[in-house]
Amino acid sequence: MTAPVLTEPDALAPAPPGPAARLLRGLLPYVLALVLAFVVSGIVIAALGYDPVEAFRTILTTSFKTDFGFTETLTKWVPLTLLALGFTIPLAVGRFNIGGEGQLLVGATAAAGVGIVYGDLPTGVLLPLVIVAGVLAGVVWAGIAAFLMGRFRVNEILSTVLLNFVSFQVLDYAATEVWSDPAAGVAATQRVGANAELPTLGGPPGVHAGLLLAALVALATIVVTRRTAAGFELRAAGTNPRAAGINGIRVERIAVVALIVGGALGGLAGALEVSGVHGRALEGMQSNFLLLGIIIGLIARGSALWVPVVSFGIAILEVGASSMQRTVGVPAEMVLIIEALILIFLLLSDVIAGRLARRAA
Amino acid sequence: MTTAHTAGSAPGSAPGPARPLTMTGVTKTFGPVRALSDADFELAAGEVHGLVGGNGAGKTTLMNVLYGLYRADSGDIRVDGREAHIRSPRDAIGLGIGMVHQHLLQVATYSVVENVVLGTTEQSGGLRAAARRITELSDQFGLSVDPRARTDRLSVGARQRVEILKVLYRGARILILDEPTTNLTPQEVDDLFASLRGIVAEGTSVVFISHKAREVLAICDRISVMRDGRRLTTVRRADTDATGLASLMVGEVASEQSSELAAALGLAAVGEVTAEETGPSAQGAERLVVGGLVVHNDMGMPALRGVDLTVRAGEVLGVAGVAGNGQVELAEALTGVRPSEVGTVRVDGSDLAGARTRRWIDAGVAYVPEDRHRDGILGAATVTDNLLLGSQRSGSYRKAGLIDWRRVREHARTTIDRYSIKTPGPDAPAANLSGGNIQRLVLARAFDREPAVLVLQNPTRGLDLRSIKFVYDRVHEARDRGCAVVLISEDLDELSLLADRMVVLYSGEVVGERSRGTYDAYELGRLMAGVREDA
Amino acid sequence: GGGDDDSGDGGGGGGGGGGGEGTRIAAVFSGTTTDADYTFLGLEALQAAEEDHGAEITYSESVQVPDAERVLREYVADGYNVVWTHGSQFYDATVAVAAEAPDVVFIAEQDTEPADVPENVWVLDRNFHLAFYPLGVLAASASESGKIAYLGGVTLPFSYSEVHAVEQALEDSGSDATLTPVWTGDFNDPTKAQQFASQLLADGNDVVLTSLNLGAVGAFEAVDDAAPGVLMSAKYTDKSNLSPDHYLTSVIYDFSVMLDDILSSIEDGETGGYLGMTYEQGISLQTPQNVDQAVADEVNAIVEQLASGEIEVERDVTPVE
Amino acid sequence: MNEFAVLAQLTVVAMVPYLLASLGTMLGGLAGVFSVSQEGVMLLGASVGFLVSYGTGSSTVGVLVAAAVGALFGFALGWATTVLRLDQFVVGLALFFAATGLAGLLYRIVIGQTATTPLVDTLPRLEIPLLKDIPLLGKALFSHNLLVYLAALVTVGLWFFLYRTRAGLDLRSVGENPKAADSLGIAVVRTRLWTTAVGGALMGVAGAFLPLVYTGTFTEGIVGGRGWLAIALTFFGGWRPQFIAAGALFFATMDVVALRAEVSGIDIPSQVLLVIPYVATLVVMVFAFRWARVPEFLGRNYDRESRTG
Ligand SMILES: Nc1ncnc2c1ncn2[C@@H]1O[C@H](COP(=O)(O)OP(=O)(O)OP(=O)(O)O)[C@@H](O)[C@H]1O
Ligand SMILES: Nc1ncnc2c1ncn2[C@@H]1O[C@H](COP(=O)(O)OP(=O)(O)OP(=O)(O)O)[C@@H](O)[C@H]1O
Ligand SMILES: [Mg+2]
Ligand SMILES: [Mg+2]
Repeated sequence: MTAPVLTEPDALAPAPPGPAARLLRGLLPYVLALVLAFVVSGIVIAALGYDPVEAFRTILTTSFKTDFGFTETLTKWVPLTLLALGFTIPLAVGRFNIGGEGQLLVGATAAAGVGIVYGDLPTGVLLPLVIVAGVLAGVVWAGIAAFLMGRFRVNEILSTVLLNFVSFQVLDYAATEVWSDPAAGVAATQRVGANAELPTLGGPPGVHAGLLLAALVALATIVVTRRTAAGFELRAAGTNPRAAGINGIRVERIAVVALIVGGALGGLAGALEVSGVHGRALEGMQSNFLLLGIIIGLIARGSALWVPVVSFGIAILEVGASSMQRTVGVPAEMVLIIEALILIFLLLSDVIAGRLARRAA
Repeated sequence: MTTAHTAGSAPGSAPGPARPLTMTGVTKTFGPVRALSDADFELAAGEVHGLVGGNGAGKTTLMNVLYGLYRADSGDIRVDGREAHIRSPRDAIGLGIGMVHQHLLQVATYSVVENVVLGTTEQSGGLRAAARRITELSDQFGLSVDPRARTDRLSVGARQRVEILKVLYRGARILILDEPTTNLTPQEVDDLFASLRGIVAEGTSVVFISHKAREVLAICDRISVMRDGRRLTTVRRADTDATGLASLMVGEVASEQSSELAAALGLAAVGEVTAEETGPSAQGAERLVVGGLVVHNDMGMPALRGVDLTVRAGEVLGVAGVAGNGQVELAEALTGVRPSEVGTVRVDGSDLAGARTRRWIDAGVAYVPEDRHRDGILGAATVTDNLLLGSQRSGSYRKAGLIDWRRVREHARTTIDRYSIKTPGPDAPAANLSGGNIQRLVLARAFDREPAVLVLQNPTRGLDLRSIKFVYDRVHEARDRGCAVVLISEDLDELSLLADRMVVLYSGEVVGERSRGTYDAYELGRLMAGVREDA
Repeated sequence: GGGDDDSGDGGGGGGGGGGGEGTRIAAVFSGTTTDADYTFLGLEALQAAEEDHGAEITYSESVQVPDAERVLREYVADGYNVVWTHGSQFYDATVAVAAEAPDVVFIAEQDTEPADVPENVWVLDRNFHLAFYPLGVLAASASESGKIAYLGGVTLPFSYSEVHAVEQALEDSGSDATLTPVWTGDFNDPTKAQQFASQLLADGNDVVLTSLNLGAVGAFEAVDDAAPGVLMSAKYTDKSNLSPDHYLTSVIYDFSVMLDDILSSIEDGETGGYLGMTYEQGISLQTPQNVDQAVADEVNAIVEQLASGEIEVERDVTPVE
Repeated sequence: MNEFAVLAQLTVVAMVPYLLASLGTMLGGLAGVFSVSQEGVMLLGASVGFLVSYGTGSSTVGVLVAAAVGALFGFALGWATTVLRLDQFVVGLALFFAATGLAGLLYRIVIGQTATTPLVDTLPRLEIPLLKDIPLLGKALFSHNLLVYLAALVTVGLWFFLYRTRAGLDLRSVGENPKAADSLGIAVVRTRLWTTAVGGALMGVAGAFLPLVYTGTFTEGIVGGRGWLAIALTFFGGWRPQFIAAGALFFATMDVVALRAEVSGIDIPSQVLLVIPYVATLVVMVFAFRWARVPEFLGRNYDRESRTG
């Protein structure tokens, strides 16, 4: 299986027309698709006997009109962006990292472990230690898949999916046997030491400072993939491994490294969830970040530039859609269906864009 | 002298029953590219109709429209006088149209029989019977191939034969052959032509696409010339000759009867080229020295069994041989793409065997691979990307540790101009370029590095006359600059013309060496067939 | 809000926190109200509160732990004055939001008596160890093979406390039966539970005490074609229909009496406190089935002693083995 | 029944949902369409299979409707990725969400909130006379419900069809080199449509198997990751029925053995035992270069006129 074509045309050689005009033309189909998606899911909601106008008002306002909504959106943006990047970086070399969930969980477990065991260290030492522990755990976890892939040609979809299942038990073991918190009511570790927690920006409720770190990582990924030789080689290796190899690019090694970098981002996401959000590692903390991350990566078509943007949109949708339950009584399952519809229509925007381009030509 | 007829009044159009095929007003665009504009084409019953024209003229596109692979924007197709709505190859096959495609279209993991029977329905006897039928066809048409072999284990030549067998197995009333001879040996071409005459005698009409004037003149009854997406003219074989056809194909009167063009036309017989035509005498320093090279193929079997070669600065070494005798492995081993088991490869004195490809490139080794689509380009990436490929770490494109895209783009534009790469723009996907232009791109990239050693394999395969001349000029330029050139080719004419020295590769070994002036086609042919000199 | 007609529709809410006099209750559930299990019990309690206290009710289903805080804040912002999180996994989130919204009363569930509870939080202790003690007694008398199994979901402290309670019961009743505790790794994976239960039965266990949510249906399917005399118990709701011939009993949880109690206290101005569920209040043992009347009577006596506090069950959350 | 027979029987039952879902994945994949909606389609199959059995009293009808609904989702995947050429991965995930939502929604609409769990009879065992008396394996292999036999039949049937018939040869070429297939008149789109539909049907049945064999009722978590595992097992089996069956058998065996170890009260943390099947599968993959390969064009949409495809 090879990766979808992941060119970043604008990154490489912008065409003459102004960037603003091109951006507008590029965005138009997506806007159209979103509108269409809302119309169709509105019809579905109405057909089920709920108020679609109110439902959409919720989606649009929860993130922007309320502090907690906005906070929550940004908080969700962090793991979504990291996991999406962790998916797209290996994807650029044609490898599918489906293990973001496992990488996040072992990252969280390691981060929590360090945060608990060395809870008394000063913040300046402990916080970096916690984050590095998470990243390293992610590296190890993805490293297993990368090693099996590089050395034994074990398909990475298979290994990362299986490792996700293993990671559930790793967390479960840490949370129920090693650092169990009897009062948590779920499989959860004890709280990390106060010095292991990230400071909060703004608020209350405020967003944890991991937001800045994630933004930095996203920025670095943009620069690396678009402006450095390594990024170029990454994409070249994904576009045509044979030709890339003939031209001196070590495709297998790049693939292995890319998968490991993906794991590092997953691990980082886990560490930030621990030290920024929950203050501990707990069962279910992976939420559906993996699937959403994949979706974000694919909607952004692997472009590091678009991942943070799409990720923000999906975070709004996630937060808003689950609030619909509260405001109009749409049952929980309906939320999933609406998200599916929105996805499909976002995809359709490609078709629409294609049509528009053809008409323009 | 050539009598050109304008479109619509094709000569030799016999009155009487409806034509097997007429295409009129066919237009087809790919995004910004107008591949066909109002093209027409007409095929008479029982003729072999040559279709020639430069790379990107639209020959393949026109035939793909006929075969249902491309949907034309507009146009009209009539088969036997009846309007035909061809929406897919299935429709075309239903109308009795068969096509050998320019690029191999095979399921690599299937055996030859499996590839041949794909899509056919008759069941009786199963694969065994099909294999027998294939053997019969192989014998009849001189296209030898083992029906049980897995396709991806076959040489390109054998795979090309499989493509032809696929069509012959089905039988067709209208047979399209899109550059079917690119990978065949001269003997196989002769056999194929003999068989084609037999097929035509049984009532099949054939469209034959080729860049080789010699072949076209040998087999075609009429010849249509395409340029810029339309049919320019159609001539009768009887009314033209090599020069006339060449000038039509090239698009200008071939005033300079240079030996290059002659070779390009496939007219210069081996040995006709005299010693005087050599370039600067090859007395430069030894740039490439290969000793005892043993290399395995993809299946882990020895493909080169101890090869020794020396190439001096300013020398062109030709490597002749029938495809599948270790050429690909040699090319890849000489460029650091394929690891060698035993042996040394010294470039300007330092042994690179075992080093990473990157180091070979840095040492000045450039490679123009045979399969340009598969090995040469990043198909989905832009022309700019492709021109940068391999130089992405070079200091000339760096600013503050980052790639300076402005500089890269500038460079791409000048390269596109300098090498006359026909592309809608530097941002077009490379895969959309025509074969000749892809080759220009690959060459541009190779020459950009001012190589010390240049390895080319079948560099003119499938190219039109202009492009061939272009390639030859570049090779000469490199040689004159002091580059050591290794030219691996199955085309003896091409080798005779370019090589200062020629070795013959057979079954992974060098079985003979000749220097310019002593080339003898018969003798070389014997060597290539494995008849040992000492035998 | 719920999808059904009975429940108040949360839409159009958003009145100020102290605006109306009436009680507006919002509940946060971890599962769906169609589960015929823990979440359904929550819904029942909620509907009872609507009926008995004239409260306006709403709820969110399938709320994941990481989302809980936001959902809680949304309810606070919408002006709900009583917010109930049904499930101890929401405890932390509840306490955190409670600290931000001192005017709102929160009801959280726990399996211990926690320290540092904010003023405006009611803690509901589910006391699973109490609940499981009589099951141990019952198992001791019902088991013929002397092999009893405990089938749990996740190795949480409350689960350990259940196992220890059963062990204590076995000891107290002088039984020498062995207890095999097993965890499926998931409270809600009935397929896994079925496989585990099948193996437990094949291994000769003839009484299986399940402590699962949706997983229980799988466990009961496994026992359905076991030999007569093999028995299985359930938790939370009556599950006798799942396998009538092999059904032992269920420790029934009733959250409506708890909610009723808390709401009354709130009406009396008590904004927080601790409330443990006991066999007197909230927990009851369903009449054992498929056992002799004598056994049933014996267990009923035990339950009464538990209710009166005559028997004390230690809450022992140390890991098993 | 001796202990081995019991374990063998449990293993056979355990492998069936994996086997059916993996075969469904394989079928579409051999034509080039990579589905990632198994988890959702299985859940929907479970929901519909249960609800229809509950409503009609006939588990046969339940299985058939589950198959039909699965086929519909498979077809949707095929259609969106061939006719509209939308990204296979995203469409697959969208269908996963839709199916998951629909599964719960249908249950809510039909059953709603109940105090007791609604139940259907699980599928009866059909013992095959004579064969069931074979010592050691007779009971383990020939005392099962109809779906188990059906799964065996589907496996063998698919193997025969794919590797012993012309139509199978044509089908596989679509996933290896659709352009070559297309150029020989093989209908790429039609092949992809029917294979994804039939593949979806198999996933639907795999889902229906769970309530109709394991639980007698539908619950939200009933699939519990088995759909994702089916993807892994399809890769494990190199996209060929015989190896997929072997892989499902291996995985189920490990699963049952690990459960067995835990049930026997062995002094190893349950978490360690629970990861055995996954780790064992990974370890075996080290040797999989012998059989595992992936259809060349898997996951890619075919555009006849595109050269960059
Ligand atoms: N699928 C396609 N997508 C985009 N452009 C195409 C496609 N097929 C052909 N073209 C463009 O159409 C033009 C005609 O190409 P075509 O392949 O028909 O030329 P040709 O005469 O067969 O050339 P050659 O001798 O190199 O085979 C070229 O410019 C080519 O780049
Ligand atoms: N009728 C058929 N149609 C299409 N493909 C077939 C058919 N029969 C066999 N094949 C394919 O060809 C392969 C080899 O086929 P087959 O077993 O018939 O060869 P054979 O000539 O009988 O060789 P052997 O006797 O050595 O096995 C099979 O793997 C299968 O893919
Ligand atoms: Mg062509
Ligand atoms: Mg045979």
